[in-house]
Amino acid sequence: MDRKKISKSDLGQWLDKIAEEYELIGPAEEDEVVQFRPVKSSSELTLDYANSLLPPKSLFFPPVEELFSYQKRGEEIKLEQTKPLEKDRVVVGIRKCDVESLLLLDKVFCEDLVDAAYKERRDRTALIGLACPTPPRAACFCTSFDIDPLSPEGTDILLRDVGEAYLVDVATEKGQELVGLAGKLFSKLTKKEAEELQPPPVDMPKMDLSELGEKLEGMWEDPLWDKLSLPCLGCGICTYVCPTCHCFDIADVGSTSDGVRYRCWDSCMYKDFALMTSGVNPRATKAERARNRYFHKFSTFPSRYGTGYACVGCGRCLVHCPGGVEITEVMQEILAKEGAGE
Amino acid sequence: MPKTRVGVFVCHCGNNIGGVVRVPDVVEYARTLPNVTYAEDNLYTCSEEGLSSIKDQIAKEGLNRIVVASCTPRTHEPLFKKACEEAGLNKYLFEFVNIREHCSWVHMHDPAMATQKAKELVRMGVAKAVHLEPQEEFESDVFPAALVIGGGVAGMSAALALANQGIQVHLVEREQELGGLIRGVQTLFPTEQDTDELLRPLAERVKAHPQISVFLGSEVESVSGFIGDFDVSVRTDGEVEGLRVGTIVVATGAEELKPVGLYRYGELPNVVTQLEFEEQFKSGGDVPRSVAIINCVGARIPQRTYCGRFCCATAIKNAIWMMERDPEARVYVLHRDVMAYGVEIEEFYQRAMELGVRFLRYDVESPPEVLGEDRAKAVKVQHQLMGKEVTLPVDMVVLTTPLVARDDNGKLSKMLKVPLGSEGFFLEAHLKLRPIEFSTDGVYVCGAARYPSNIPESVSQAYAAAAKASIPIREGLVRVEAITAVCDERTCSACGNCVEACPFGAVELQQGRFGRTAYVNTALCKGCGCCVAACPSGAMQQRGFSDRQVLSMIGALAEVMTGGVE
Amino acid sequence: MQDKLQEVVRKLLAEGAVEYFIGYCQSSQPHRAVPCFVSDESEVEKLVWGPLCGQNLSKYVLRANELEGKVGILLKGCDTRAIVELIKQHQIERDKIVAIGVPCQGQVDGRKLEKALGVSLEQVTNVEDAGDGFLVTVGEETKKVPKEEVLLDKCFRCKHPYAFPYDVTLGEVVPFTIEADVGEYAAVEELEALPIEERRAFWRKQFERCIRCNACREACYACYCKECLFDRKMPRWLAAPPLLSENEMYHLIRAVHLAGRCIDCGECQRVCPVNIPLGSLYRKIQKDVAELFDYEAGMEMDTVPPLVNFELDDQDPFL
Amino acid sequence: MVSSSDSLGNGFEPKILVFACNWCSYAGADLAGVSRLQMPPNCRVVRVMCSARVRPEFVITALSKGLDGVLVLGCHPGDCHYSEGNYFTRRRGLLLRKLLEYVGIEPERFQVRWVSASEGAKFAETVERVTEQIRALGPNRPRSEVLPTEPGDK
Repeated sequence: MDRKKISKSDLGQWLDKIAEEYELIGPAEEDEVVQFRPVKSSSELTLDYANSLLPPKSLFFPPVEELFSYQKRGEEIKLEQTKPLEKDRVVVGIRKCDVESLLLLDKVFCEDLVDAAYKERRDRTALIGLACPTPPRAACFCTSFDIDPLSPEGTDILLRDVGEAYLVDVATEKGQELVGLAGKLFSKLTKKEAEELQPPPVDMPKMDLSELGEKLEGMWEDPLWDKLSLPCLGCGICTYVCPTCHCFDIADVGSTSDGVRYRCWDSCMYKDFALMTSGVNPRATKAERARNRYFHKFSTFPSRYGTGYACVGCGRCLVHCPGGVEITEVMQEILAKEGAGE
Repeated sequence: MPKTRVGVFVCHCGNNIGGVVRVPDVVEYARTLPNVTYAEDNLYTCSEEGLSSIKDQIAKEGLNRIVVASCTPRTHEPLFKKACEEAGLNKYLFEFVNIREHCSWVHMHDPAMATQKAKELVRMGVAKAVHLEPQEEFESDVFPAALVIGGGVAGMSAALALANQGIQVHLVEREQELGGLIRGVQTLFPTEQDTDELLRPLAERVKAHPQISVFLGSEVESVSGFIGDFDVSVRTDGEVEGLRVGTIVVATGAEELKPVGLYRYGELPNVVTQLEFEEQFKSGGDVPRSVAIINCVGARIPQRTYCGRFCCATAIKNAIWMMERDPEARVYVLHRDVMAYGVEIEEFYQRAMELGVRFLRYDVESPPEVLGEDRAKAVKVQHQLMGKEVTLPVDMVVLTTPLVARDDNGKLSKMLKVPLGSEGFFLEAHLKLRPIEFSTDGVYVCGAARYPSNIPESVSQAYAAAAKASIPIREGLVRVEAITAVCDERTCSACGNCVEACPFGAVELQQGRFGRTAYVNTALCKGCGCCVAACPSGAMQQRGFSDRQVLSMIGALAEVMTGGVE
Repeated sequence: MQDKLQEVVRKLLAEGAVEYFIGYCQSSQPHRAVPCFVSDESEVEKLVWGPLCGQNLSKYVLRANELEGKVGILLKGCDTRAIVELIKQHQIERDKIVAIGVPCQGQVDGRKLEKALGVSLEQVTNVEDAGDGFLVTVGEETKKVPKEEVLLDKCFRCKHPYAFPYDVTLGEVVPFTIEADVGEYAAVEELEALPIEERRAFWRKQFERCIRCNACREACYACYCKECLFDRKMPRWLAAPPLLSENEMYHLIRAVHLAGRCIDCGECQRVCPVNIPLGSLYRKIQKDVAELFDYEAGMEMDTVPPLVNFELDDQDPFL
Repeated sequence: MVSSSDSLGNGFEPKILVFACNWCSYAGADLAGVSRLQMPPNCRVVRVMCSARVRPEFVITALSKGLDGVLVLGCHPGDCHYSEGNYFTRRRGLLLRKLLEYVGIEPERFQVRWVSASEGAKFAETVERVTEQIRALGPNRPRSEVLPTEPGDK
């Protein structure tokens, strides 16, 4: 891996160079909300941020997307598929937890059945990661999932804040290409710098989650779910802000003559999520829905896709839950169960 | 479920529609609409030929929704519904589209737009028709008895009119005697007949009638149920009796305004109201020699804007009475306007003047003033014609006040679920077209309970109310059009908005299979939809006007704007 | 106060007077208190009371309908307005609740505090009431922040049904007052003063951002419908995708449904993850309901909701 | 798209939804027809039994779905066939008008009027005036934003 540095004052210039050739996307603040969105210029970006409200999964698996549209005029029927991306994209400022989540989502959308739209977006998007600030958010717990917030893995380039400059770890060829767009802005590290310029380690409490999935297995009938259903209001915030949640709904909006098939996010926390046409609802209670969510994260998903837990410790759900439900507490409770899973 | 098959019949109405709207185009268009399996045009859809075509196509094409695009539903809807019924299709699966009054007749100079509009209206009608559902009308028996509340002239007349048709009548009077307000009146204008001559035989006939049971000293304590089957509790001396009746006539009358605070009434002993004057002298007694009658006391003022209607006649009557007793008497009538309407009362007015009653007009801005310390001694008034202030020495002042609504009308109106107007009188369903009915079925009103009315008016209203009240009893059956509200008990949360919004008290919260939910009493529901619009969750719906049906019409129209359809 | 609260709750649980008690406890994040459900005496010590308890817990009492016994709940004065409405709207019987009244000296708005401090809220480790301000600890440092800078909007117009029948009070519960130059409907009036195109643009921007996570609805005490209009399948009022027109419809219909119900608790705005100023929408409804119909939700037990009531002399611009 | 242009060609022609109560306003509209009062062809009347059946959600939906205006017609206060329905209409109208205006929807796009069965001329004038007002405002929302949806039909 190639390590360079770029001064903070030059970063914008580089990104603007990128923006000339690519669609540049990054965290930008508007109405006090930081979201990933396309920007025309680097000046719109907010790189000094904790994390975005919606995870950048939205760039690959958008909250609403048109799958196709149809038009019927007389006997003539016209179908139009989702438009491919106009330009290749570069996402700057993505955090490691979110990068990990994309690796998990890739399992869902790019293995077995390949979701062409998702895959196209993934293939045509380069990721410039931004290592986490110190100290990290109080809600962060990615290290509990053995995620190294300073690792460039999964990105093309990783930026690390070292005060006046960023260390630039170029991990892929694509990354090299991007650096090459404004090569003169980057400098090699001197030996001294290579030794001294170290971003501070990211410290956060780490939980031992090795027994989590196993313990959970025995907890299908546990009173914990009922207890969780007390504060839960039944909204969908936790799933919407979750970088690994990927449930969606297909909605046909239209008439006999014109219409669009949309795919939009759905939430397993909604009471009618599992409702069947017959009127039967296999997850009619909040307790059942809460149980489903945790089982999915820590048991179903890992065994289905052969991965680790489907949580990356970004802490978004914990911060935004209006009822104050904290996934870390839930995990602690599961781990504290005596004898469960044995 | 069978496939939805909509048949559309577009009427030329001779040249009325066809002369403007390109009817064949509309038919062509209708054929392209979702769920439409048949469409045709008719010269007159309402003709024998058109109607039999509807019936034939129901059979032949297996149509299960019929849309007729022609004139206003207000005239021919029953006709088309009947045709559907005759062809074995539930008549509530019919939808009317108005392309005449609302289209061809009002866009006569723009055939292209009129045609376009007709198409869109048909599109909306079809969209709604798809969601129509067969309905059954609510029917219930009518219990063959009537309740008349109030034993005055109106109440007694109504009771007799009903009883004479062989209908069992319960007459409830709060006083110990029949007769009502005019028991205190000595003579009646303009005949100057002694009140007893009218009242006594009427009361005797009522009491003697085998079909009438009279409750004296009694009050209605509660009413529940609906047209055809009301349960009424009547309290007499602490005893409560339950009655079952099919219809109810309200004839509770009104009372004379006691004008406390006006013209020193209540302060001076010889300042009295007309009724008090009559009560005082009916039994005899010295008639005062000099009397000022002040009219419009407490009437036609901002707090009480209405005219008492016959108080002028009452004043004239009593003035004449005094003058005839004592031609030397000095009787002044201080008035604002003299309401002596009709031939008889005008003549009556003339006679008063001939007898020497002095009519003085006063201005509401400078009303008369009653002078005197312990007793009224004189009345000072700005004489409008003479343009100067005059002081009339008097032995007595008689105040002419209007009838006012009884205080406890509110209680009765709640019990019966019928409205009161702003002055507290009972409010009829329609001033002109339904003057003695309430919009609550099976309840009727007559006499001064509705507004100040004189005896001939009270009696004719009583007969009208009795006639109306007898119709359901004669028919023996009431049927409610199936456009009533229904509550989906599974999804109702019992917030109670519907209960508050219902003008007829037809919705209640009840404990049922799904916990506490709203419940619509179909017999009381009039199908206005107030409750439906007030229901936030959509649990309350109106048959024939459901959210789904109305939304589909909105959607059908909005759809036109997306350009996909013509 | 906190000790007294714990003492009362301990007693309620010991006597079996309630099945559980709804209060606040400290979150793992020190800058906030979260709802807490205590059914065992051993958990009572978790209960806290302080200036981070702005959340309206009232909606949680509805669960009592499923219980044999009662639930206890800690209620600020403003929260009781929700209880008044829930009782009025037949959602709960008064005797299913053991209501503990707590005197409140104003609650902190996290977003405002963040702004006032200029640091992320997560760095706040403690907030304490100190009369006219709050003592806020960030790291090692504790400083006093004036109340008018960081109070929840609703605290500036604190009012509650004065005679709400609490079962127990932890002190005299009276409306909190603060000297501050904030108009009753300042935020609404500011928007009202804009030209209509700017208002449209403003709200379009807000509604465009909505992800329709339904948090505003689920957090709202008044959204207790067994089946929400928006969740109905026949007819379906809203298309599922959170497109602008649908979002607009969602928020406007919600606003209409809350006319005469909204008690200004601020939960919708608090929970909105995308910071839509929902308070400004619902304040508008409250303002109009007050001005047009002289009605205020949650203040009286026996008034008729404004949209299912009328006066013969209501304004009539429709002639 | 015929619907958004007049028969002469281009100018913007609004699409207006009208709710009329069965007893007064629908009859008033009929009378306008019987009297052959000519009026612009932009309104589409939906008959309801009482104006109070018109839930505000219908108005909001219609405007969200792209219709250019909604007109609710009922009996004059005091004349309601159901005695008090239109008093509810009046309150809803008062509130909704202000709400819509607040979010930037011109008040002309949602109007309430009392039209009795005898007021055919008033019906025609109302249609004329409301159409003109809305025509002057232009489309309620860009046509491209209008979802091709039939909300009742899903």
